[in-house]
Order: sequence, then C-alpha cells, then structure tokens
Amino acid sequence: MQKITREVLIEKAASLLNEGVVSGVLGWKQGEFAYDVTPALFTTVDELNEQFVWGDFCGANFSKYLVAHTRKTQSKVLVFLKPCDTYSFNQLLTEHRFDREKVYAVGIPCEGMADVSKVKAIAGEGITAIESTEEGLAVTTLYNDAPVVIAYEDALAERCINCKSKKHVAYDELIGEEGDVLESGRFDQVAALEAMTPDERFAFWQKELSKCIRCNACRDVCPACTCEKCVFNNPVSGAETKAPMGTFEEKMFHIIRAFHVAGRCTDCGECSRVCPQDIPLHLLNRKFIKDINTHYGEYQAGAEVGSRAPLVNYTTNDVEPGDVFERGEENA
Amino acid sequence: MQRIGVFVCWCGSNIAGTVDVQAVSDALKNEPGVVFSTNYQYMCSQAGQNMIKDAIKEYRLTGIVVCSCSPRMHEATFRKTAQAAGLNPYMVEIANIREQCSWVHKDIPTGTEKAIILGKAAVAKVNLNAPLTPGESPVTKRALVIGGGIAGIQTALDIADAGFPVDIVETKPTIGGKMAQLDKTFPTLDCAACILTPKMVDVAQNDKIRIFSYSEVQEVKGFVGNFDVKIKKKARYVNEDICTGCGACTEKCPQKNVPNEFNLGMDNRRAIYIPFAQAVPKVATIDPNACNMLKNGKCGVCAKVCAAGAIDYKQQDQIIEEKYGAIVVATGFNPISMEKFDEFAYSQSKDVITSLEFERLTNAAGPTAGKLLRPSDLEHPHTIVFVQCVGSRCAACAEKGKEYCSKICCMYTAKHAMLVRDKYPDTEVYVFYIDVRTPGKNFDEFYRRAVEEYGVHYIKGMVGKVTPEGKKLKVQGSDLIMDEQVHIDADLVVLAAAIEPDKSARPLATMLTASMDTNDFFTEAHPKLRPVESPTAGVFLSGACQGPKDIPETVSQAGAAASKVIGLLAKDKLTGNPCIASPNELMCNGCSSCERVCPYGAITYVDKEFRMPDRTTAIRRVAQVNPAVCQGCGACTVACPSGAMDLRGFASAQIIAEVDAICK
Amino acid sequence: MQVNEKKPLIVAFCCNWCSYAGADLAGNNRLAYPADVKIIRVPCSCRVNPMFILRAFQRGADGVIICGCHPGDCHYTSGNYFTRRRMAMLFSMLDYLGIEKERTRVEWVSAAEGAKFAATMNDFAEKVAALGENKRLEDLRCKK
Amino acid sequence: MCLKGVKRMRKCALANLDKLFAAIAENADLYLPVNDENGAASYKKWEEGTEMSDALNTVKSPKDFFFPQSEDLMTFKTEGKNIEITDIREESKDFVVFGVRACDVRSFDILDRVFITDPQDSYYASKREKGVIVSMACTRPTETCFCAAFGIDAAAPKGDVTTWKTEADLYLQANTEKGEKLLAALEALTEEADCAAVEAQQAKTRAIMEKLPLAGLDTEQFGGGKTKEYFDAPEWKELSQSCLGCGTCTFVCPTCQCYDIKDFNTGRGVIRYRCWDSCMYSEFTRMAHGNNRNSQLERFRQRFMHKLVYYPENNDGIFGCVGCGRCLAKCPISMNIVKVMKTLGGKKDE
Repeated sequence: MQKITREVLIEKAASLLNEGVVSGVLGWKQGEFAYDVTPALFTTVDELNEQFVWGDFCGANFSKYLVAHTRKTQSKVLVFLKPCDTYSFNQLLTEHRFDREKVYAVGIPCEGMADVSKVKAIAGEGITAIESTEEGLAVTTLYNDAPVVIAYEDALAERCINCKSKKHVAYDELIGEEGDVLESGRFDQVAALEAMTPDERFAFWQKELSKCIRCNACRDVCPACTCEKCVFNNPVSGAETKAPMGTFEEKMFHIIRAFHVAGRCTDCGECSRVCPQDIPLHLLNRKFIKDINTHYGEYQAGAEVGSRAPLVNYTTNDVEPGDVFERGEENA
Repeated sequence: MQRIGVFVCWCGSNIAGTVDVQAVSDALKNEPGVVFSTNYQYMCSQAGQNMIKDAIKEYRLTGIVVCSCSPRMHEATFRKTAQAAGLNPYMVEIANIREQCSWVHKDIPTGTEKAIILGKAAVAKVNLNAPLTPGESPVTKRALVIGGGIAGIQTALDIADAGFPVDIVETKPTIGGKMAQLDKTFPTLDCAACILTPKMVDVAQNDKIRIFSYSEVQEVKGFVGNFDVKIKKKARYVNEDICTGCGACTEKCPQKNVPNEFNLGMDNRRAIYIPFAQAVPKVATIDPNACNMLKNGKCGVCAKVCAAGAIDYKQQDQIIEEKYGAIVVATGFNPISMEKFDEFAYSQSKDVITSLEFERLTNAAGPTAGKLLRPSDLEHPHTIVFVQCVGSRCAACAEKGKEYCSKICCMYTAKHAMLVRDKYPDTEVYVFYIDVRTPGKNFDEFYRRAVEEYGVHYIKGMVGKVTPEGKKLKVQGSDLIMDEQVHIDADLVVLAAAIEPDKSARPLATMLTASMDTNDFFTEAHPKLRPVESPTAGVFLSGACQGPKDIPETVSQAGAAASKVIGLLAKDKLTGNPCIASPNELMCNGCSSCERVCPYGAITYVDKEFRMPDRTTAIRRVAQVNPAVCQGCGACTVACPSGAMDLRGFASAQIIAEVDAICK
Repeated sequence: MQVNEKKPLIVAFCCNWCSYAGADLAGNNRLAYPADVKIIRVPCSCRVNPMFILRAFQRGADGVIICGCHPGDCHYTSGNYFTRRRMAMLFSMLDYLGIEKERTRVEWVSAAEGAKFAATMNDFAEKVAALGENKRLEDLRCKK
Repeated sequence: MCLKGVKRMRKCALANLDKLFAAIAENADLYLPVNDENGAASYKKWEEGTEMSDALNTVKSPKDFFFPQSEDLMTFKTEGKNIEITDIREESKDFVVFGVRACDVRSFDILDRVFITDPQDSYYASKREKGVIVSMACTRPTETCFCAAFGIDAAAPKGDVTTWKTEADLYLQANTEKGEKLLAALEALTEEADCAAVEAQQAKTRAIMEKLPLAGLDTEQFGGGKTKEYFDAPEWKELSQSCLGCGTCTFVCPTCQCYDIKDFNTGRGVIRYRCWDSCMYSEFTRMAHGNNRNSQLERFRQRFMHKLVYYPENNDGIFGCVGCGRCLAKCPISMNIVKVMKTLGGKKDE
C-alpha cells in the first residue's frame, strides 16, 4: 500500500501548474477497472482532480515518454518518478535522450507495485473493485460474496519483491522520505539457471521464448530502447523481422535486444511487466547485469548521469571470454 | 546491379597445384552480378594486369574480384590496376585462395570447393561495394607545444629549426620546468642551469617561436592539421613588452612573505617576482593573491619604482585564438604529495624533505645558496638517509602511492649521495632501496662509483618509520640482506617521492580527446611502433607526460615528436583513408556510445533540426565523424545500438553478405 | 566411410592487422588446418557485430571464432579490448541460453603466430566437429 | 428442443471426456486450451493425458489455426537465368478446435468476410474447410468481457458444434453439417439429453452478463457512415498519446487480419511468406514514397476506426470487434477499444 496519497501528488502538481512552472503533468490515469492505469499527460487541475490516480497499480515508468515529449514542447513537464524510474531517467540523460531543462522531476516513494496477473490468479474472474486496506488488497468480484483480501506481499510484482533501490537518484523535488539502495535477491533466479545443465537451460529458454509473439511490447516500453529506428524495423540492418519465424528468430530478437541494452539496462522490469505471454525477459537482462558485476565490477546503470556503460569501457586486464565460462562452471 | 569480373590466378602452381582454377572461374560465372570470369597464370604480372584492364573496359565492369594471394600482398596492386582502367580502386575485392586455401589444404577437391566459396563471398561483397574517395584536408603550418619544460623546449626548437612557427604555452611565468630547479644532472654531473638556460635563451631569441607564459590552453577544437585553440593568457599585471626585467620592483615590494614556489616554499619571495635570474621571459609577475594593491588598492610601490612604466594593475586575462596543424603535449610531471606518508614524518619534521627539495638545498641559487644546511636549524647534517621508492612500485598502497616505477629516482639518489660525499666527506650517507635500477648509458658505472668510490651505504630494504626525537630523526628500517633491523639517527631524511603526471594533463586530455591510462599518463598510439604519437591524430607526446623519463630520454623523445610534427606540417594536404565510419543521421540517437569507444576522438555531436516521421520537426543530437581523424577500426559500429554507424568498405551489409555466401 | 557425414562449417573473423596476417603466415609455412574454416577479413576484431555471429549460426555455421591482435597490441590501440568485453558477454549469454559454449571462441593471434593460428583452427574444428551439427541456433528454413 | 434449428442435444459424462477426445483425435488433429504452469491457457494438440483448461479464454485467439502468425507461401529458386517457383503450403490434416468461446467463434465470420469473399485467400480457405470448430459456452465471464455489445450470446456460442460444460456432463449440439458429422462419429460415447441443465446454465450466465462492468457498452454511435464524424475528432490525440506503438493488441486480437508478405533468402533460394502485421507499427504498409500514416495518432485511429466504422461500412454493419477483452487485459498501457468507444461515443451525451 502506498504511503503517499493521491491528494498529495495532485496538490503538488496543481501548484506547479498554477504557478506556471510546468505546462503539463505526466501521471497515471484511471482506466475502466480498478487495476488498469494509463500513462497520461494532464494539463489542467480539473483533469488531475477527476482522473489522476496513484496506487498499487501505477507501475508504468514514464522516463521514456520524456524523449518524445520534450521534443514537442518548449515548456516544462512535471514527471512523477518512483525510485526505480529515476535510474531510467538518469540513463536517458547520460545518453542525451532528452532535455533536462524541460523536465521537472518529482520523486515519490514507492512501496512496491501489485502484479495484476497475481491478483487475478488469486481473486479469480470478474474483478469489479479493488481497495487498498491495512490487511492488503480487498478484491471484490462477481463470483465471491465477500471481498477477497490479498496480502500485499502476495500481490507484489516480482520486480518489486526484488526491489534494488528505494532511493531516488534524480529529482528536482522529493515528496516523502528518501529510501536506501537495497540488497535484493534479484540474481537468484539467474544463478539458479546458471546452475542447470546446458540442456536444461536450453529447454527452459526454448519453452519461454517460443511463446513470443513478437508484439515488440518489451522493446517499445523499454526506456533503454529509444532508438530512432530499431534494427528490427530496419530492412537494411539484416535483422528486420516482423514475426518469430521459427526458433532461431525468437532467440535472435531477444539476444540482440538484451545485448543492445547490456550495460544500459537499469533493470526496471517493464519488459516482463508488459509481456502478454509472461516471458521472464528480465532474466536475460539480469544475466548481463550479473556478468558485468562479476567481471567488470559492480555497475548500476543510471545510478549517476554520465557514467560510462561497461560495454563502452574496458580495462587492460579484463577477463578473457573463455575464462568467463570457466568461472561460470565454478559457480555452478 | 553491378557488372562484376572475376579473375582467378594460378600463381603458377602455387594455387593451381591444389585448386582447379578452371572450375573456380566456371563456378563463379553464375554468381549474381558476374558478367565475366577467367583465370590466368599470374594475375599480378603485367600481362595479367592488362587482362584485367581490358576486361574492365570491354565488359564495362563496375567491380572486380581477384582470386589470388592475400590482399596483404597484392590488394594495392590490383587497386592501382583498376584505377588505371578507370574503375574506382575500392571496387576491388580479393579472395585469398593461396595463403588461406591452396597452401593449407592438400587435395584438389577440398581446395577447389573452398576456393569457390571464398570467391562467392568476395563476389557477394563486391555486389555491395560503393566507390570510395579519400577525403582531403589542408594543414595549418604551425605547431603548438603545451608545456615549456625541457621536453617542450627541445620540441619547439627542433620544429622551429625546420622552419615552422611554434607556440609554447606554459602555465608558469617562465619556461624551464623541472629541469630549471635541478642542481646537477646524472650521469655526467654537469649543472642543469648551464645546459638548460642557453636553450631557454635560444627559444626566446628564435623568431619562429612565440612563448605564451603564465598561460593555459582553454579550448581545443578541430582535428589533425586544423586545430582551433583558445589560449588564456592570465593577467600578470605587468606589460611584458615594456618590462626590462631589471628587478627594481621585486626589491622594493613590501610584501615579503610569499612562499617561493621555485624553491618549493623553502624561502620567500615578494608579491611581484621573477621566478629566477635566468627566467624566460624575464619579466615580473604580480601574484594577485599576495599583492595589496590588487587586493585592497593600497600600495602601488612597484608602479612607482618601475622606470619603464610596465606595471598595469588593470590588466585583464586575454584570450588568444590561433590555428595549429599539430599539437605536442609536454605537460611533464610532479612529485606526488608526501602528506599521506605519515610513517616518514614528512609533515612533522622540516628535516624530512623530498629529493626535489634537496635539489634546491644543494643548488647555488637555492635558499641556502648551495650550502647543505638542514631546513630546521640551518645546521650541517652529518647523517643523511635517503629513502627510495616512496610511493613508487606501491601496488599495496594504491590510495596514496603509484603502482609503477618512477624510473629516475635510483639515479638521482645516487647523484645526491655522491655529491654529498664529495663535498662533505664527514657526512655519512645511507640509501634504503628495494632494487637499484640503472639501465642507461653510463648509469650503472655511476651508481657503482657512488658505492665504491664515495662509500655511500646502500641498504636493501625499506624504511618502516621515521620518528623525530629532539634534533635527530630516528630512522628504523630493515636490511633484507643482513636480515636485521637497522636504526639510524639521522639529521636529514630525503624521500625519493614517486612522480605523477601534472594535474593539468587530465583536463587537457579531455580537450584533446587524447586517451590516458589509469595513472593519467598519455597513451601512445602504439606502445612500440608509435611511441611519440597519441592515438588522436595530430597530437604528439613529449617527455614525462607519457611516462616517467630522465632528461636524456626526454630530449630524445622531444626530438622524435618534433620530427613527427615536421613530417605532418611538411604536407600541404592530408589524404584520409576512405574506409571510415559514417553515421546515418536519420537513425542516430546521439547517445554517445560511439564516441566513448572511439580511440581517436573522431566523433563529435551536433544538434540538428530534423523532420520527424510524424511530420513534426525536432532538434536532435547526432554524431559526426571527422574523416581526417577516423582510422576505420569499426568499434563504433558495434557500440551503436541502432546500427546508424556503419563502416565504409566493411559495411554491415557487406560482411553479412560474406557470411551468407560462406554459410550457404 | 564418412562420406555422408556433414562436415562442420566454421566462420573465422580475423582482424586485418594481426590474425589475418597470422593466417597468411600459416599459409606461407604450409601449416594445414581443415578447409571447413572460412575466414572473413575485418579491419579489427571490434568490427564484429554479435549480429554477424548469430547470422552465421542461422545460416548453418557450426562454430564461430573471432581472432584479433593480442590485448595491448591492437592496431587501433583499444579495439580488441572492446571485443573482449563484448564477446565475453555475448558468449556467456549464449551459454546461458543453453547453446554449446564450445561453438564460440575468441583467440588472440599475432601476425607472427602462424603456427598458433593453424593449431587454434585445428583444435577448434575438432571440438566443433565433436559437438556435431549446430541444432540450437539453426534456422530450419536455411536448410530447405 | 432447446435451441432453434437444432435437431438434437447429446451429452457425455465429464468422466468420459478423455475417451471423447481420444475418439475425435482418431480422425483429426484435436486442439484444445491447455494451461501452462502460470495458469495461462493456449491451444495445444491433444494427446493422451492432456487436460483441458477451464480458463475463460486463451491468451492468443484460435485465429492462428486458420491464419497463422507466419505462413510460407512459395519458394523461388534460380539456376542461371531460370527461375523455379514452387508452392510450398503445408496441406493441413482435418482438425478440430475444441472449446472456442462465443466471441472467438464470431471472429471467424469476420475473417471469412475478408478472406473467403472474392478474391478468395486459398491458404485461409483450405484451412477453414479442414477445420471443425467446437465452441463452448461461457459460465464465468469476466470484467473485460463485452461480447454482448456486439450481439454475441456467450451462453449460446455458434460454431460447427456447440458445447456446454456443466458440473457433471458435457452437452453437445451440432449446428452445421460438419458438426453433425463429428457428433455422428461420437455417437457411441454420447447419449441423448434434454436441455434443462443447459438452460439453467444459460440463465445463470446471462444474469452474470448483465452485471458485468461493461454490460451497457453502447455501439449505437458507431458503424458504417460515421467516418466524417469521428475521423477528425480531437479526442484521438489524448487517446493515442501514450500508445507505445507495439503490436500486442493486434496480435492477441481474434479479428485483426493484416499481414505483410516478405521474402527470406535462405542462400539456396527465396522463401516467400506472409506474417501478421500491425497497423500500430511505424513500418506498416510502408511504400516507396514512405508511410501513409506517419504519426502514432493516425496509426492508432486506423485500428479503432477500422473495427468500429470502416469494417461495418463494408460488411453489412457487422463490427470488426467481438468483445473478447484480450486487448483490455494485455495492453501495456491499458488503452483499449472500450476507452475509445466511451470517449468518442460519450461526447455525444454531453
């Protein structure tokens, strides 16, 4: 359950709008159901009062929207950033992807976001209302007489269970209290896969990646994927495809995508959140992050603006590619 | 669609012995784009080359593939052949069917099959080749030398000697650098001033050389042959053109207690000063932090005593903009700070000094007028301990010292020890060392003289602690050969402090986009074969900015750098390699990934207005490659996530075509 | 006897300055290695895009090896340092996906190491042959 | 008889379901929804031991069986100056798709009008001929369901055979000749039944349908002839502003039918194939002159205008949406056709 209320955020946004500091507010807009929330640009206080929401389903990371948005306007936009969003924000700044002068960033604390699929799996079909209570999410459905109460820890998204940081690494203003960088078990699943035999790993990924429908949602939501033109859309790149034509191209797409964001991925987890087939895409990105941390020293993309991503960097005594395998085996 | 000619060479029996050349030329005839295919005994012979030229004309070929020996052997030959027949030389590809086929495979079917595949790959590539033209850029015939120490001085003199104008930028009020502070020089023991100051005068009198002293480089733009540099000439509050260097002002200035940098703070100078007698330019400089007139408008003595009327309290910093064809970095070195080495009591006792301070103590122009007196009480020291490798070769103490060997300390310590024993035979001298490294002409002989003739006590081992006690310094060390603890009551302890690059080097490297190693020494273009060039074209390295060096080595490197500069400036135009990176601006994200992997600093960014796919316009940051600087390695093409960066001559599509042809 | 057995196909990306010259030296010295190895010349090992490697596997390669100058000896000073990081990461990822790690290799071969080039190719070809056909990164359409 | 135009109702005890499946699988490939370990359902080929999912619907629609995401059309091979063209379509066996929900059943009507009307798409048509659709009535519709808005009765799906799963039995009823044939082959495993249990279930389902949050969704405002009214509506800007331009909605949609034809050079020849395309993609229908819909607003508008206006205009007023709710559940930013309908339609009330 979020500690900061919707009203506090509206008040902040309204005052900045009224003062003319910003001309718009990037925030979450209530949808049809209790859990569906759409990123939206609010330009008036009335809109904010009517439709702005802040709660346990506001997972969307707005950082990427700033790329297109700051190009369109000369005035400032207010953006609400959860701690994990601030890493994407910084990484985009490092890569000169938007004009910092046009953004007023308000950091807001986050207690973790609910995973809609988990809620649906527990509460069942026909969700008509969800209320945040002390005990957890009280879910009213068409098929249950009384609301089903789901404890927050049971509803929490994987990326939030393994939250890497409650600390905001960028903001103009912070609402609420600043948190800390956390120790998380986010690499445990990667380690578990590494410990498998190659055959098991192959079977695992074959099963997962064959579900891919190449909708590109993972790419299109990814704050690291802001290419003006993606290689997979570019007929001259030699990699353009529109459909997963067989098992090779499923892998090709995901390997290259993970490689292109390697060292730049902040592990925000949006890719896995939006995947319609629930492929654990974060396990690909985290493999690179884990490898980078192991072999080139701890590196958190977006922790600071201007840091040099590990794959555009080197030391003269880096590990040899062949030795990476061997170390992997020792760990296994 | 290309019209490709294929020429399969027999190389006598070198190729034809293991490859069925007829089968190869027949097989390649049917490849897409191929309109002509033949084979011949020696393609590189005059007859073979004529065959190619004739075919280019007769079949209106737009590209050719030569299946022959390694491109490292005859690519240039066949490119010239093509050019002679009116074909762009970069429309030639070589399939290496000798070194990488006929010579390493035994039987004809295998060799033939592989030769055909290599030929197909070359044809696939040529299908995507585009004519390339090397870019040309003019050369500004003037060099900039950054740093006016012995390295910069020598480089400037050599360049000027070849007839090219040179500017020296020096941050201090005078040129001369560290060498000007030294007393004697090893291994010949001639006095530093005696050999340096004539060179300084040469510089001052050379009409090809301009000296910007008390100045620093503020901005560098451009590229090899065409650098635009902004130099900030700091206000010295004295008109350089008028000042005669008579020194009247420096005698009358009432502000007497300013620590004298030239003597490392061991004595004082005035607020208006000339660093030393032989300074070049010999003009006074007012220290704005010490001058009462500048600080609160009270005084003005120097202006009153200056007969020439050179004092100008209103002088402002001045920005000089100049174009250069080449830049030489000669920013030199400094001893590292001894503050963190508590064990040697440097901060606790005035009688623990660095070797450079020792140089000043023994120098006739130094604070003691050359008499060896210890700083605390100006008494003659009878026991001196020299400690080597303070902060050098110090892998375990990286936070305060350096991992590398500072290279010069063994020799100058031997020199100091010898000089002390020579002048003051009553003084006992001890040297603690890890190793004595003396590889240089007459160096080891020099060191042995110190031990054998002058009786310097060399102790292999490190000093653990120096404790000031009364008038003495208790030195506690270990003798590794005798395997015992050593205790010495010393009067003076001299620390051979590690040397490090000057602090100005790092920001300068950023300005120059020249690479540095982790110790902030400039990196050479190739450690063995291009030791005086930076990977950034047009930037050259002279002296200790590249690594620790003694004077002979510095001077020879300075000359080498000068000769490289002269070679560059002698050209009217630079012709580039056309196989360079080129970005597609429409796809470029401006993310800086390419810039970060470019070893040459060839990539810069500009903000440009673009019409976006949705018909709006947007200002986007996009990469630009300087064709005069790019060397065509291709690192950027892989760093670029969008594939906007491609490499001419080795384009992604070309390599993919080769892969496809091979894997068919 | 083994006539019908498919021979392994190996793509070797060699940098122009060291490894390609090393391969030439192997040729000069007549040091044999399997004809299954096909070399593609690139200016520097850092020109090799992961996409080229995957493309080779897609099209039927059974092994891909990248050869460059020894670290510290790069003609372009730092190119192979980037290669080393990129390939360490890429190959580790392929291994993570269950693709046999013996199918990929990075080897530093100088212009003077003709013997090393031949020995490396012999060894690599042998290891790849032992694995058999590349099934895990193949594109069946390319076999039609 | 309980359902209009239907001859007879049969039933099969749930305990015998496996036998029923086995019997179907004897003559045809049988596909049915199966849960994965996360509880997400997708169609899988039945084999001994396969358990049918109880999920309301599959993540991807059964559209794939007739119009797969990618489909090889032909190959070209060149030999010198000769070119050889081969039709390489895979001739499918007879197959049965089991458990298709009412919304998805309707989607085939919509696809048929595109692919089977002249000029006929022979790839699609041949699969339609080979495939038998066995539908299943819904019992637990969920909040994202709005099939009723398009006149679909979730309790009485169409298809070649309709089935109802009650606590103890599976009720089956044939609607077409193909369906009759299938049921006839299953005669031994089923028995004659009355409609009481089915009717009770239908009443219950229909009562729930009325309580669904999207129950009152109004389609009156849309349909053919409304192009001018909506095309330049200012609301598109706000509706499309957060759209990522991904293809999720399109690819989970049972009625989206756009495809691209592409060539793949295998090195030995060229395979010409077609694959789904999405009007949400920036590269969609890119031509020599560029794209004809350059902004995401235009692309977004196209998708919804097509479903709500263009398709009905050309197809007797039938909407191009079946209300399955997949896009509502899967859109990464939770923007969907319902929000579009409410926003555009809603302004009329004001």
